[in-house]
Amino acid sequence: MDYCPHTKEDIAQMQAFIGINSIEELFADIPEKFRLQQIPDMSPALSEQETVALMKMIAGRNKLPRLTFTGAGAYAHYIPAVVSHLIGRAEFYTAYTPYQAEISQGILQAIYEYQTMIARLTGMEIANASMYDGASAMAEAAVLCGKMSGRAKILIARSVHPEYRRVVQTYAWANGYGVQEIPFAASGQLDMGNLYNCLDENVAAVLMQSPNFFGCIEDVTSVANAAHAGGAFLISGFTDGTSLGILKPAGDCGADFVVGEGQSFGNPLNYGGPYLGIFAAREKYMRRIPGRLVGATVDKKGRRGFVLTLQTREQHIRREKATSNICSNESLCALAAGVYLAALGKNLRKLSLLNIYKTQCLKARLLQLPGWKTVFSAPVYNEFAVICPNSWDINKKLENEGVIGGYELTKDYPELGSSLLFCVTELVSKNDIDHICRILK
Amino acid sequence: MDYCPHTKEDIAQMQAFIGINSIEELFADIPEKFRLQQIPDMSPALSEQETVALMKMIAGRNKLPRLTFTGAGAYAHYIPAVVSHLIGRAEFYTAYTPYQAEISQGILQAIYEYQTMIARLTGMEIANASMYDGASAMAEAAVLCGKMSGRAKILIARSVHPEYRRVVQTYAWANGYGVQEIPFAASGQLDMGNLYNCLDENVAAVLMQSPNFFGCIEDVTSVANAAHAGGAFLISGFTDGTSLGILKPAGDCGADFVVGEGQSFGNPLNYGGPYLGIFAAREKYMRRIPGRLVGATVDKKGRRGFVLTLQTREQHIRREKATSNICSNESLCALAAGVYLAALGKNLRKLSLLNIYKTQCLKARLLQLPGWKTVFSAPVYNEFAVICPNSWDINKKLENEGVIGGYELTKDYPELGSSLLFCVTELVSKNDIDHICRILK
Amino acid sequence: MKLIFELSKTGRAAADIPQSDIPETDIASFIDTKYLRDNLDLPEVSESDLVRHYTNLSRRNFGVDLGFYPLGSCTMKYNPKINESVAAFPEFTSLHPYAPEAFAQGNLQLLHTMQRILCNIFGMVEFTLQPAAGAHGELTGVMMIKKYFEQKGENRRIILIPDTAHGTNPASGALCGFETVTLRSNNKGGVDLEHLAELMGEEVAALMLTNPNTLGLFERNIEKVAQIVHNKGGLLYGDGANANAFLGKTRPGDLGFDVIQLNLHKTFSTPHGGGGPGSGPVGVGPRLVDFLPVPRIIRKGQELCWSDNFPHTIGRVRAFYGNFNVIVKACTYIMSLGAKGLVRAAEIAVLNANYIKEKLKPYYDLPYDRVCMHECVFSGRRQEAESGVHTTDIAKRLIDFGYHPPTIYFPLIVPEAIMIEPTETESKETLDEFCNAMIAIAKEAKECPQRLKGAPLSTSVARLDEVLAARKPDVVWKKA
Amino acid sequence: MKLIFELSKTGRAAADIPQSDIPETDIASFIDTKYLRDNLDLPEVSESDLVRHYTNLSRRNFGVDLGFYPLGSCTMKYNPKINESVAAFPEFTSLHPYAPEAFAQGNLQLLHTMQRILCNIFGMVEFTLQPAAGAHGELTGVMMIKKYFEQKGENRRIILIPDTAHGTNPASGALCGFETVTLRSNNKGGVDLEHLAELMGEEVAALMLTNPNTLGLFERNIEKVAQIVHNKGGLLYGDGANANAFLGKTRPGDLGFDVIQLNLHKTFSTPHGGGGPGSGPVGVGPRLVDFLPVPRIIRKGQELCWSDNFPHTIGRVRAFYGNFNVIVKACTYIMSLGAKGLVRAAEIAVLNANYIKEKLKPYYDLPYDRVCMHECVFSGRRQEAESGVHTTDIAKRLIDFGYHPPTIYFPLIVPEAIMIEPTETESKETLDEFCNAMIAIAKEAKECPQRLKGAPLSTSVARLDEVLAARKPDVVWKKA
Ligand SMILES: Cc1ncc(COP(=O)(O)O)c(C=O)c1O
Ligand SMILES: Cc1ncc(COP(=O)(O)O)c(C=O)c1O
Repeated sequence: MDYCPHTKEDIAQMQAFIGINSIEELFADIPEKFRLQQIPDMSPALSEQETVALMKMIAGRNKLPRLTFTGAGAYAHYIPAVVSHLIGRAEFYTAYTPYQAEISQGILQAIYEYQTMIARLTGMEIANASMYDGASAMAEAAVLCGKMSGRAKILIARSVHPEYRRVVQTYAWANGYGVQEIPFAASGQLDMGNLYNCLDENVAAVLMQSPNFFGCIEDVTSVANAAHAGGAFLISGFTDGTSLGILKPAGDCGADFVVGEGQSFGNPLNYGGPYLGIFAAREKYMRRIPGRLVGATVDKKGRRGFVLTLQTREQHIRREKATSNICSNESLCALAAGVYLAALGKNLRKLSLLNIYKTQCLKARLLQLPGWKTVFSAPVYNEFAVICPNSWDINKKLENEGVIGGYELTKDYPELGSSLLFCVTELVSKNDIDHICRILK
Repeated sequence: MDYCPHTKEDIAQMQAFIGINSIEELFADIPEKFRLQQIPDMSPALSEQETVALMKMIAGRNKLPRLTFTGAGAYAHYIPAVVSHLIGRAEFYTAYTPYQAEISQGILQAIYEYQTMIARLTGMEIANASMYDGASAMAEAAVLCGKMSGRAKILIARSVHPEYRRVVQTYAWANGYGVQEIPFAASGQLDMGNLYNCLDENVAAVLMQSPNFFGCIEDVTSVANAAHAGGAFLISGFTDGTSLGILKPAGDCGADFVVGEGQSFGNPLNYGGPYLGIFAAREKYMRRIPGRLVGATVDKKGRRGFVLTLQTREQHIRREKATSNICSNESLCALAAGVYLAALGKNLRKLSLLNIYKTQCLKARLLQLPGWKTVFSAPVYNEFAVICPNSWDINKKLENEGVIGGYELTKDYPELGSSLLFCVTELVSKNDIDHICRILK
Repeated sequence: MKLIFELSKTGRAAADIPQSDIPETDIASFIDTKYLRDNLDLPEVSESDLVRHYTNLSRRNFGVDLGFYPLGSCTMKYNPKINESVAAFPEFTSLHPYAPEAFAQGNLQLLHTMQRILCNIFGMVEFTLQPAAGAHGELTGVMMIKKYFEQKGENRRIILIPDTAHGTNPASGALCGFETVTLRSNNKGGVDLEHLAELMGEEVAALMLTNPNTLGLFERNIEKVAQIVHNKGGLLYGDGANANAFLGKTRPGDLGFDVIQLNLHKTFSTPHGGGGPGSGPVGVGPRLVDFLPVPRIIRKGQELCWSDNFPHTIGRVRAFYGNFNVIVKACTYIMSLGAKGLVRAAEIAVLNANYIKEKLKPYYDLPYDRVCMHECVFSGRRQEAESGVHTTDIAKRLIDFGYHPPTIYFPLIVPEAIMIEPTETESKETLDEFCNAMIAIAKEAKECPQRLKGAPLSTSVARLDEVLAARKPDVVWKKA
Repeated sequence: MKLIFELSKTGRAAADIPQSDIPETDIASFIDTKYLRDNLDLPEVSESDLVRHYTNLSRRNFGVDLGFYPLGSCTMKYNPKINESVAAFPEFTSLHPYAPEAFAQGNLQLLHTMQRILCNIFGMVEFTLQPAAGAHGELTGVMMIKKYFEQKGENRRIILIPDTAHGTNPASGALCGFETVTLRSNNKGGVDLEHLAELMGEEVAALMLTNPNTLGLFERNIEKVAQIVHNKGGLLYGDGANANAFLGKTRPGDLGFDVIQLNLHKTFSTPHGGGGPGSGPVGVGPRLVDFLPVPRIIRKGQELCWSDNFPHTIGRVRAFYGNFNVIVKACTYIMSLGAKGLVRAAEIAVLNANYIKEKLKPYYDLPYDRVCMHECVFSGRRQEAESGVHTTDIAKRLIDFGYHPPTIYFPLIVPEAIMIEPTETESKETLDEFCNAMIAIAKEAKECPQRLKGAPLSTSVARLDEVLAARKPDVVWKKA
């Protein structure tokens, strides 16, 4: 199958009009010696039926788990049916970036609404139209703080997602900034003492997450105060976005930027992507932040309408002086997040509570198993770390029953020894909890 | 979950406006003794997540076959992805019957196009907007012929789908008509000699299918001539609609009505429904046929537009004198059929050929098995009957491998003994054919 | 917009066919060429043209997902998206109807559960899910009535039908060979009991009653009606199209109905699809159980199976088992709402209708001024008398306000009828805005009736010439 | 239209939450209330309101499925529906990125296959699929370049960027700490070789070249360009956003590019989603392989696995592995088209662009009059000079004709630029009709320029006040 509608006659007529004898003539600018006749090692075309059969076969090599107890930056939540039905509207998903506002009011208004919901959820004054993912959103915030402060050091809590730390490291390196880790205390929260020690006049920003990678809720207010006292910005993230249904948002705790992964809001796990980076900020940084912004305005007749605004921050206008190089973002994922949040409304709080109850239940049950111990004392949202006899064996046992167990912390935190990070969402029932406890007994 | 948006305050305000103290007052017309307080034995409400879990559990009790070799009136074909994407447009599927033409041009034009495609495909002059299914379309055609002719006997080929015969029988009985079966000859085609004998002046119509239930292609022209010679109508059907991609349509053979099941055109098997009845006719019967008709017309400014037309045939105008009682039809299925046919276009012929090649291949292979014999000599489309050692055992063997075998003819045709009706469509590959021959060896 | 045929160009196709993995042979070696067609005149379009064509067509259509659709008697409630998602499970969509029962236990359980639930809700003894729509269910019900009397050896050739009845009722009776006789309504919009008593005789097989009727009114004398019919040996048929009004409030079986058809695509929220598919289950009381269509689901040990083995059955009314996939949606809906949700649906539907009735009463004639059930019926005769504006004009003008018009000119006993069924899924805000539009239109009717007669102004086509369409029917496109 | 917040009413919700099957406890027993929020100000709407809101919003949006979308540099080709269907397989959508590799062999095979295929098509040694979009790919590529020189101990702080380049190129260089220097184009729209030779020194890390460039022109001197860059020890970066022009016709790896980023959402037909998600794989030649981001897929016996074990890697540019579900769509597309289909796509894309170029040449200024590749760039300066009409006005007027406007005011070196990229999925009929519209507009520009300045007339809002939007930014709604 190809999707060219051209008949032989069409091509002949078009060639005649252009004044060529063969399409090949149009490629004359490609030096002869580099001209290809075919793509090496490529399979021939397939009909749609054959394509589906092939892709089904590949998909069939995956094994779908019965249950997933891993979170660690990507969360299995129930997605209301409305989400896929609405983001599946062709007018949304087959559109480009809304450069032409008059025929793009749909996505523009939807993103304006998304920005508003994100600002409210994070306790911030503004939010952009999305970044690539949580990690790159954090990294871009860090680079921005470096630029704004003229300082070259970034402090990042060791309790931030390991991959986020690595992404921040990469972006920081590329911009000539140093990154230093702040260890965690026995509570699982950031070690405040250490933070005070590290906060010198070279520090551009402090980066943290709450809940952090261990599921622990951080005392964001204290960290914000410390950072600000040291003249640094506070960039606060979160792991599972649904925690915002109940936890005090970092914006209310004094953070300058709130960044994080928005996948939890109506986007499937998708083996890691596409997700969406949430980026919220204080209003005073509006002209410095990366990414697109949709703004409300009026048309000639005074009717409300929406446009991409403050584009002078962006690469297509400002080029090398742009606040970021981002162009395509994760618009459709942001739309999904908007639909999701509008669908749940205040029920998001109920959802948070359900996650907490279930998490506490599994935690209590697991800690009854011989040799299982709690790691941290701080309160958690829907993830918790445990020390257990042999994390690898435990996960294998679960795997054999089609269950994806906890995330193995040892890889990234050898200091914790044999330990697992479990995540429980509303998709896990009490029966499921009983089930895995039975497997592990 | 319920879908009422009413808040308590809304209800209170509305009650106040109406002048009642409780909603219960609105039900005062229901005599007290019949008033219910609750529905007995009903389960409580479920959240969407729970509903999905429950329905998944029920669905999970089905076993999906790896391959299906049964046709017999319902056909497994590949459905291009465009079909579900387009009929999934909310403006189509959440609309009612297009009584208000000005805001229903979408479905009206699509059905007008469907009518045109069906007329062309069946070789007839007109087609309606769909009936419930192939069987009821045939039954309504038979009743119509009874009414038009004033004759009370219906002749139906025994090679017509057994369930269609039963439906015709039911409708005929209800209208006081008698039904008589015409046996099949050794070729598998209708026994012409017998037909001539039965065609007396009491016969309203002759009913047949080509391909018939055994997959055999009938000599429709001869039957049409015979019927007409006897003053009877010919109603000709078909089994798998995709056969129309290559077979001469009954309209070109002299049939007065062509009826049949349209499921093959872009509608999933769905365990038997919804499907759609195709109903095509000679133009002169236009004011007598059942079902809706969309017609082209113009608006006040001379622009082309579409409306439901000749509604005086229909129950909502003509009531007991209507040509049928049909009201809701299978509009969305007809839309799917229209999209499917427009998607394939002339490729429908290629599809027919593919079905034939594969069918011939399986047939040849099965007839090599010891004790397997061909039943009929007439040419077939994508189904064929075989006599085989023990049809029940054979199907069980296949079933154990997750394969749905042939349709057991013995139930409806005890005279054929142990015999199976196999169907092969483009979904079956040569490997699949090898596979089942290996199982049966 | 162009027709798909006008987009066609030789050589294009949106869907392709796999290469044959079996050697291609001359077709004539399998099938005599006299059986083959020589032309196949289907549109030839690219996939992109196809998608644009139908997508743009869809944009010229109004559905519940776009706005308020108060089409009376049609119960255009919101169609929950979860129903669509569940019905799309491949386990539900991809099984062949003749799959061995061992493959189909999930489907059979779903159908069986649905029958039990409907029995509970409606107080009937048994249900068949075979009929494809409401009218098909009526036909099935009437056939059972016919069979019942045939079995009893009684020759009853008449069916009574109230003058408020939906057209399918008399048509269904007629399609079953019955003579239909019209029963008058009284001045309260209910059955004229005296007329009923007068008509009801040994020749009468049944009374087909819609309750609440198409005026949206509940038959207060239902007990007497049933008595009169039953006393003469007749049966009481219930058209359940309006069942949304009484879910959990009363049960037709308890009220004396012997048989009732439902419209799952109304009461149980399955989408109408621009005219179908629907699903029209029929429930029966003890008298008619034996006559239900086959096959029926029976239990064999642990398994559910299909059985044809019911000697008194009317037979079949269609192939296979019914509009299965529609039933999946209705079942999903019922499971979601549960006992209380269904009752609430009925209550709010009735509340909404009464609210509209009270709001519009000062502006439009209300022929039967009493508490209504799920819908209210106004008459445009005041507007007609005052300014020559017809109900059609009012309806068309509503389109410009962003609404689908109500049902009009039905029921027939109300001149210039305007039949409004809001359903329970519409908010008070929507009702208020709609009523404001209706009130504005009543004002316009007085002040500039021409605007109504020119409506709609906001659509891709203006009012269409229906007379021309009927006089010179063009139902199949021909190349010019 | 109202905002979703303006529809909100306390007590409503479109999505419900299951009852807890675990006893509910006072939340304060788990989490100190100082950590809890006290308000949650999200919209409260019913499911029906939600669906209508977003459905009606969608109807105010223009997508490829509605019509021609010749947005230059964006390759708005038709998005095949089969890609969407395949990407929705639950096997693809529902796996956790940290699922043990034994659960994810299908995904890993797909990603691995995709890398191999891209290497074949583009002549590169290895690909990473991690970047989320084109610009993200650029950044990744530039980071690798930085790392390469860091590793070699060379301090090169400059990146050369042609004046025709897309804004993301300089921005990506800058986000990586490079200084960017602009390279002039010659009067044929290609690289000014002398200027390149002049600028190219030991401080220059790389030249970022788009080929064909944003004028739609193929760099004829590509061999010399590569030589000049490589001779000074620099690297040649390829912006592959325009790859649709040369699939199977030539390979960047063969042309001398050391690194190239692709835009799967352009070249490989995945939908743009109103601005994303995209996917920006980066391919490298032998010099840069060691620096690819981690994790990379490796083979361990029969299994494919993820490995971080590449000591010279730049690290990561995002969490997890990339926009997996977008890659599924691109892979499906490539499998459908196969070797010949991809070549045909390029050929027809180029044919279409040249056809438009020739058709419109008499009516609009064509600054570089030579054979173009996948797009052609006109200038509106003739219209500006003649009647004061700007390219914006022409673009807005096209909306009234049913088209999405082309890209305008880019590339920057063309005044009043109109950049038209038809793509291969548009038929001759569509191009003819579009050209007729453009010609009609050229005529209108002369005859009644005011009509253009007032355009669009057919949309729900007229031209919007962008200055106000920027001067008083309102990016978050506040209750009045
Ligand atoms: C009262 C009544 N009865 C019966 C029917 C027929 O139902 P269906 O269209 O499903 O055949 C309708 C449909 O409008 C109706 O309103
Ligand atoms: C030439 C060119 N390069 C790079 C990009 C950036 O790609 P993306 O939007 O995927 O980040 C674009 C997008 O418009 C482009 O046209």
